Amino acid sequence: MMSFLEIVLRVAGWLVLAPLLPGIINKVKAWVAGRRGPPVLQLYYDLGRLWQKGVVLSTLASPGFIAGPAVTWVAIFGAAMLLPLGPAGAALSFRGDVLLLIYLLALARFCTTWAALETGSAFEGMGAAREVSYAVLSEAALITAVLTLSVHTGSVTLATMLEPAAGAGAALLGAGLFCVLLAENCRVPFDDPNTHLELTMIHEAMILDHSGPPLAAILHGAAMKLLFFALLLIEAVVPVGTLSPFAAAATLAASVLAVTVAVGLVESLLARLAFRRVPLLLTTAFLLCLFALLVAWKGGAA
Amino acid sequence: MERRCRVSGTLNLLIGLAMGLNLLALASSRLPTLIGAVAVQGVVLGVMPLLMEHQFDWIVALVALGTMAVKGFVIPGLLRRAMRTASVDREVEPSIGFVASLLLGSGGTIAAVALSRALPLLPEHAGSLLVPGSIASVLTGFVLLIGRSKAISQVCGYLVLENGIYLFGLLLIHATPLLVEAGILLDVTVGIFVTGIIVDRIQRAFDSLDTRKLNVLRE
Amino acid sequence: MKPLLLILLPLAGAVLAAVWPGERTRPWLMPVFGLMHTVLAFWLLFDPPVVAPGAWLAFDPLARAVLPAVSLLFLVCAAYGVSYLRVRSERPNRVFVAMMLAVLGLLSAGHQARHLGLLWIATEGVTLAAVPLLHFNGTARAIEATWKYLLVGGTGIALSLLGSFCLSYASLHSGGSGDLTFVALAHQGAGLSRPWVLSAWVLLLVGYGTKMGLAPMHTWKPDAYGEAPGIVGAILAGGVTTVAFTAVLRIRAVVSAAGEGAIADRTLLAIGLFSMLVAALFLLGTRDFKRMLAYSSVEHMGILSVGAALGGAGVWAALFHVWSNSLTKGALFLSAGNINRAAGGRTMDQVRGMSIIAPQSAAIFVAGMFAVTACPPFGPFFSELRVVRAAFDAGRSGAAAMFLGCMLFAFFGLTRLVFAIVDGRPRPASSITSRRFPENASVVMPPLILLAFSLWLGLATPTVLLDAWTGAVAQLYLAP
Amino acid sequence: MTPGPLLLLAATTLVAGIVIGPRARSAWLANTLAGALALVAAAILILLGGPVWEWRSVFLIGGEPLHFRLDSLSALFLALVGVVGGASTAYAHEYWSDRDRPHSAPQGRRWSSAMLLSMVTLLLSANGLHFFIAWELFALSAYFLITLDRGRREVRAAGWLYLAASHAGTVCLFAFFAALASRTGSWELGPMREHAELAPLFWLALAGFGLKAGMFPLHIWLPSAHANAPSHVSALMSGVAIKMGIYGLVRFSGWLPVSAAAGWTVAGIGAVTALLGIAFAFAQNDFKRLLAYCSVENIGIILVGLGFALVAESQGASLSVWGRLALAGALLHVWNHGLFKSLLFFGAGSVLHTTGTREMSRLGGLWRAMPWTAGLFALGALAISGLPPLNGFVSEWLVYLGLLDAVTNHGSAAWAAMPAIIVLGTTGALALASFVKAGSMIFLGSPRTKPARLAHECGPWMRAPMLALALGCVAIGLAPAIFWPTVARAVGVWQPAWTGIDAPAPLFALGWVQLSLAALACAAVAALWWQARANGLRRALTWDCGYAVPTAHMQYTAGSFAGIGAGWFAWILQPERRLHRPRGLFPTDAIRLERIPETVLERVIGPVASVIMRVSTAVRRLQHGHLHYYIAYLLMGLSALGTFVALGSKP
Repeated sequence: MMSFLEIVLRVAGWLVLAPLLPGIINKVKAWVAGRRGPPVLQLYYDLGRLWQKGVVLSTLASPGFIAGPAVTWVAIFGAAMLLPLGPAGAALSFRGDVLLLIYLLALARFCTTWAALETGSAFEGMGAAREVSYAVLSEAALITAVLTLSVHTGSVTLATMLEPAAGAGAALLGAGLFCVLLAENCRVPFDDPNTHLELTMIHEAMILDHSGPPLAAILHGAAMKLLFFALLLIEAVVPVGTLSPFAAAATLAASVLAVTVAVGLVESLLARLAFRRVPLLLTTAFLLCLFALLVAWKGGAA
Repeated sequence: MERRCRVSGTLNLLIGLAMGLNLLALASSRLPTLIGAVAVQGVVLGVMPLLMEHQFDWIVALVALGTMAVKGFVIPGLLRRAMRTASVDREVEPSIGFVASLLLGSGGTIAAVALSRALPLLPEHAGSLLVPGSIASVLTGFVLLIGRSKAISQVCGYLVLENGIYLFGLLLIHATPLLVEAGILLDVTVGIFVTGIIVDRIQRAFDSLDTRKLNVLRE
Repeated sequence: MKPLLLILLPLAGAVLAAVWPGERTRPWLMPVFGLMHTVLAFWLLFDPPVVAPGAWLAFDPLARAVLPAVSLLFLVCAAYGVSYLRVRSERPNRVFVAMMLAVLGLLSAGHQARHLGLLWIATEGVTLAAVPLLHFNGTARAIEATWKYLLVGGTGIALSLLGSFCLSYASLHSGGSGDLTFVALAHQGAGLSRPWVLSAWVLLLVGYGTKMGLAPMHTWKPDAYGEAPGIVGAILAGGVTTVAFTAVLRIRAVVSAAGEGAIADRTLLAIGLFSMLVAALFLLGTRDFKRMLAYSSVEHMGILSVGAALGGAGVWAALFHVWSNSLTKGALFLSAGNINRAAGGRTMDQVRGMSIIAPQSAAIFVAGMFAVTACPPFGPFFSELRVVRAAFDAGRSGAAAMFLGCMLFAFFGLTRLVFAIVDGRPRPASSITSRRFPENASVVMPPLILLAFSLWLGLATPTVLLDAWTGAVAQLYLAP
Repeated sequence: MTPGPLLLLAATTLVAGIVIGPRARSAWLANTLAGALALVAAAILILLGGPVWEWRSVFLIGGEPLHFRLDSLSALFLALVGVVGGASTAYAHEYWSDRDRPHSAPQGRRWSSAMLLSMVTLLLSANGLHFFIAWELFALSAYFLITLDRGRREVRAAGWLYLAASHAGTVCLFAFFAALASRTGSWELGPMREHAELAPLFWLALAGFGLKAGMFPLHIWLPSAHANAPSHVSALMSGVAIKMGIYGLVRFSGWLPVSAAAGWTVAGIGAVTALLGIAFAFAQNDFKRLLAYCSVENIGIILVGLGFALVAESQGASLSVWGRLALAGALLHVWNHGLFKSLLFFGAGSVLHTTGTREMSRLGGLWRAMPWTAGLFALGALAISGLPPLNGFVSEWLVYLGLLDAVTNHGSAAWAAMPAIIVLGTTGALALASFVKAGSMIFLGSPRTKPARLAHECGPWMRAPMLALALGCVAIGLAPAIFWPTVARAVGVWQPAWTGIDAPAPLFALGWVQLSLAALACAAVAALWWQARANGLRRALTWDCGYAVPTAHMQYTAGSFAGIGAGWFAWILQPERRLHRPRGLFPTDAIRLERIPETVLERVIGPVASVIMRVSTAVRRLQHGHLHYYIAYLLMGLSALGTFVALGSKP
């Protein structure tokens, strides 16, 4: 068990660093498009402002409309706490924690969609329907990825699963997880966070009616989720756990930056897919993870 | 010994006669002929036990007389009465044509002979036609039952069937006690009386004896 | 003396009924003589007499194992008959009562007959005595049913007579004395001439099978049961069929003594399963609940002969099933009679909502239906379970599978029809007819009592019955 | 203290319930609740490690001496019977009251006592004959409970379907018990793994019990029965009755020798059942049918656990202990599903009670009228979607862990375990989708029809049972470590090699995490709420991108919500659509009706049944009333038997 200070540091790290990522992505997009773009710390200002703002509740909304974002945030935060950070390990680690991790993300999804459907608006319904349906595929992909790792390491504890690299299947796994990352965080090509056509959105469509502190919680949660997936992807592919603390920290920082830039580039170079093509891409991600699993199985058998 | 041969010879002659009457019954297109054929067959059967006896026996004689009386006169009389009261037209109205019936009957006779080859006879019955005769009559009875549509002609068919069985019973006339014979008589008489009553009722209920009308009860 | 009394008492009653003046009081003769008969039968059940081996008529173990059931059934039906004849007072009942008692007497004779010819005469007598009962209603339909019953049944009887002749002729080979008691025949054993025994077996099986109502000789059954009063149906299904069944059992014992037991069992199994299959197929589609009972009885005859084909344990189970089937079927027929009168119809197109019109009879009918489809805790469940177990003991898993499949389809058909007539909203017409035939204790109690007997039979089978059945099995399988 | 007296008390109360049920309403309630409590107490005595309770008597029933036995495995199910039985008793007091249902309510009381009694007997019987009798009585009383509302045609149809299907299962068990008795020579039940010749019998048991449990494709009776039964009965059926099928499977797979093939089959069927069950559930528009199909899914999860336990057992119980985890998960899931599914059916019942419709697309916005029901339903939905920190997650987690261990062992079981894990994951996601759909369509948004607008909250007698069950869900979710030993003991009964209380899974840590997460969530909600209040709350029309006058009909409906996901399963769902597109410049009407048929029933069983009926019609034509032919049949029978004998008796 780790010291109190370490816990505080870890929590602070997650809370403070997470909102940086969307900023970086936007910066990259602006840079590619040749604009100046909003400042990197834009999200911090927004969060601060939103936290101070009043709330407009739909007349149809139940208390769940406020509770939803809160629980979502807690679930993502819990998942973040379970994620080991290289040699530092996780805040809390036990056998089978990886499943808890996956189901915490599911809990977050449940609460988001529930809150979205509170308002009875067709757009929110649309977004929620897409969210839960695509989640079926991305969850399959994610669980296959986890399976790959546990076959590779012969363990079901995240700390040990993420310690070495994914071996021969690493490239496949990385590709698969990157797709999952894009899908789970509703980035292009699955979703376009800043289009102005609500019909075409998933995540943004679900939070149309949120405002004030709940919206702040949602945005911060989303940022944490992005960071979470970035770290998961990195640690699955790079043997961070085997490095010395400083090297590990450096690697993590560098590769998180790399992933973020990559997301930004994807967003600025690719267009959003037509919705009927989305399942295809997700299935591809799932297949990538599956191949990685087969490779890992062969490796384990050998 | 030669008496036995002569006896069995005459017996076989009578049996042949009975078989012929079967064919006549099958071929007859009018009810009176049919009833007549059955009546004559009854008389012929009645004579047989007397021939089979080596020495005279009252009881057997009684049975023979009873049989002759019942099969030859009482029942045919009943049927004629029913026919008259019912004032049915005298046509037989076969549902199996006469030719077909004849073919079936003769086929049955051949089959009977063939079947009886498979069944071992006691020495004293060796060479007697009782078994093929009885089987032939039974089959004839079936053809009549299946192939005739008037209640009366079906009763006649039933009688022919009974006659066949009676023929077979003659095989046992020495061995089995009279009980079985009594059984036959009881059966035939009561059977026919009841049949007569029912025929009568059918006639009253449906004012016809055409059993083809009796198909209300069905799935 | 007592065994003879079992036969003479009802016959005397029949004569008495034939001359009895009072139209209103005559029906009481049935329960009175029925009661005497039952007392006698159970007395003999509890203290069986010693049987002289050469006796032609005796209360031997087989009779002991079956006859009391018939007697009990008759008693309850007779009690029901009193109130039934009261509501049907427009019909003269002289012949009816006399013939009911005659049937009882001849049934007792048939069950106790240990002689081939005697057995045949008794069965024949029952057949003929039942004729007036069948067209008690006197309708054209009733007469048609009677006619078919008479000709089909008569032909069957004739064939069984021919069969008896064949068997006795078989006994004449190897110097038989012509003694036709079953004991003597079985004693001759392998001495019997094989071809004659086999042809006898076929003819007798077809003949008595016609009386039992095994397919394809069952065709008279639906018509007869459908048109006869419920009480007559109960006696036919629960009593007459059992005589034929015991006859088959006795003859089977002789055949197996002659060394042809295996083929006899195979034929019994085949015809039994065939009957069950045919019955199941008919039950799936039939729309008339009295004809339904007839087909269900065909199915149960199939069960009996399957049981008889499965060796000692199977015969034991079959005898058990004779009891449970007779009593349960009785309950079904009587309650069906109530429903029929109350609703003024017999098909599921005419009859609906009986749970509202005649609640008690409907409840008994449903319960009886579950009982007869082998749902615990009624008798048939236990007996059929034993039959199936016997089938597994005999290593006939295929037969057991087919048996159960037919049971399943029969269940589908029965439940479909029964619930169709019990549920729903009643027709206005039937609510009028039901007022003419109100439910009262005298028509509800008898079926209820029979159902209670069936329940008791299943849950706590009395030991006296257990060893009665065991004794009967011992008698049938004593042959070397 | 032995459970004997308690069981006696329970039995007497239940028997008394059958007698007094129709008349004395309140007395019956008190009496049955007492009985249920006694049952739970008795079960707890055993589950806390008490010795196996056994009672023999010389008293014969059906020729067999009474023999009762209560071990941890049966106690596990007995506790469930007590809890859910008691809850549904209390719920029915208001839901199916004499005031609303003067005719059927009294009968309902009698039959539910009978059903509880027969289930208890079934769990206690250590004699095959009595086990089977109790089983059949339980099936019959369930039929009469399902068809309480006999007046309605569809109820009768559903009831008959249940009865027919359950009798098909009974026939399998008829063969099973008869064969068992004939091969072992006695009706006594008990461990008989050493008799290798009994192995084939398990297939019969699988068919018979699996049909009652609702395993695919034998589930055909389940949806309509659960949907058309009164909701307290649906809860009883779904919470307990189908678990009796599971009990039978677990019980006899623990006693009989079971081939590895059977294990693989059970696991495979389980996976298919789970996936297809939830796919059907997701596509439903009738919320009770949705719940019913979801029961099929959960049965699938339980079967996966059991199947892998069987595989582990056949590969050497002592070597592959992961089977122990899988079985424990399955057994715990029996409890969990019993709790939250009854909770959900109660919730559905109170919605049905006040709105009178089962169509989700006619509801909406009920949370305002019935906050309690809405909240508890939401909790149930979280639990059944297997989400932390509630009980559903714990049991699924155990099953997952067992499968993962099977994978990491690199044994032959891994090949089956990997797809099973992926299927379970997909199933979980679909379950989440289904229950977001159900909860939101019923309770959120704005009322779509008048009855939904006029809805009212249910009374205390319906609310209390829901609360109790919800507490159960939370308790198992937050303190799984407390419940582990009970399950572990049951597993020990199933496979002696797996005895031992020590948990092979860190349930304690899990419990702490769940607890702290729950606490954190509450804190976060409070903080967010407080901050929002501080900044000022303003109620306004749903913004909806500035649409001025949103109407209730603009909301997403159940069908449209499930559209994408259901599209992926169209191959099995085979939806029947009726589409009338708007035409012309000023279209007046447009219709889009969708019906999800019960595919197996309507596309497979239906045609087969019609063929059989055609055969039956053809055969029935032979009874055409022509006497001549009847005699001809007789002759044919004669000749057929003659040839049979002539051919058969060649020496």
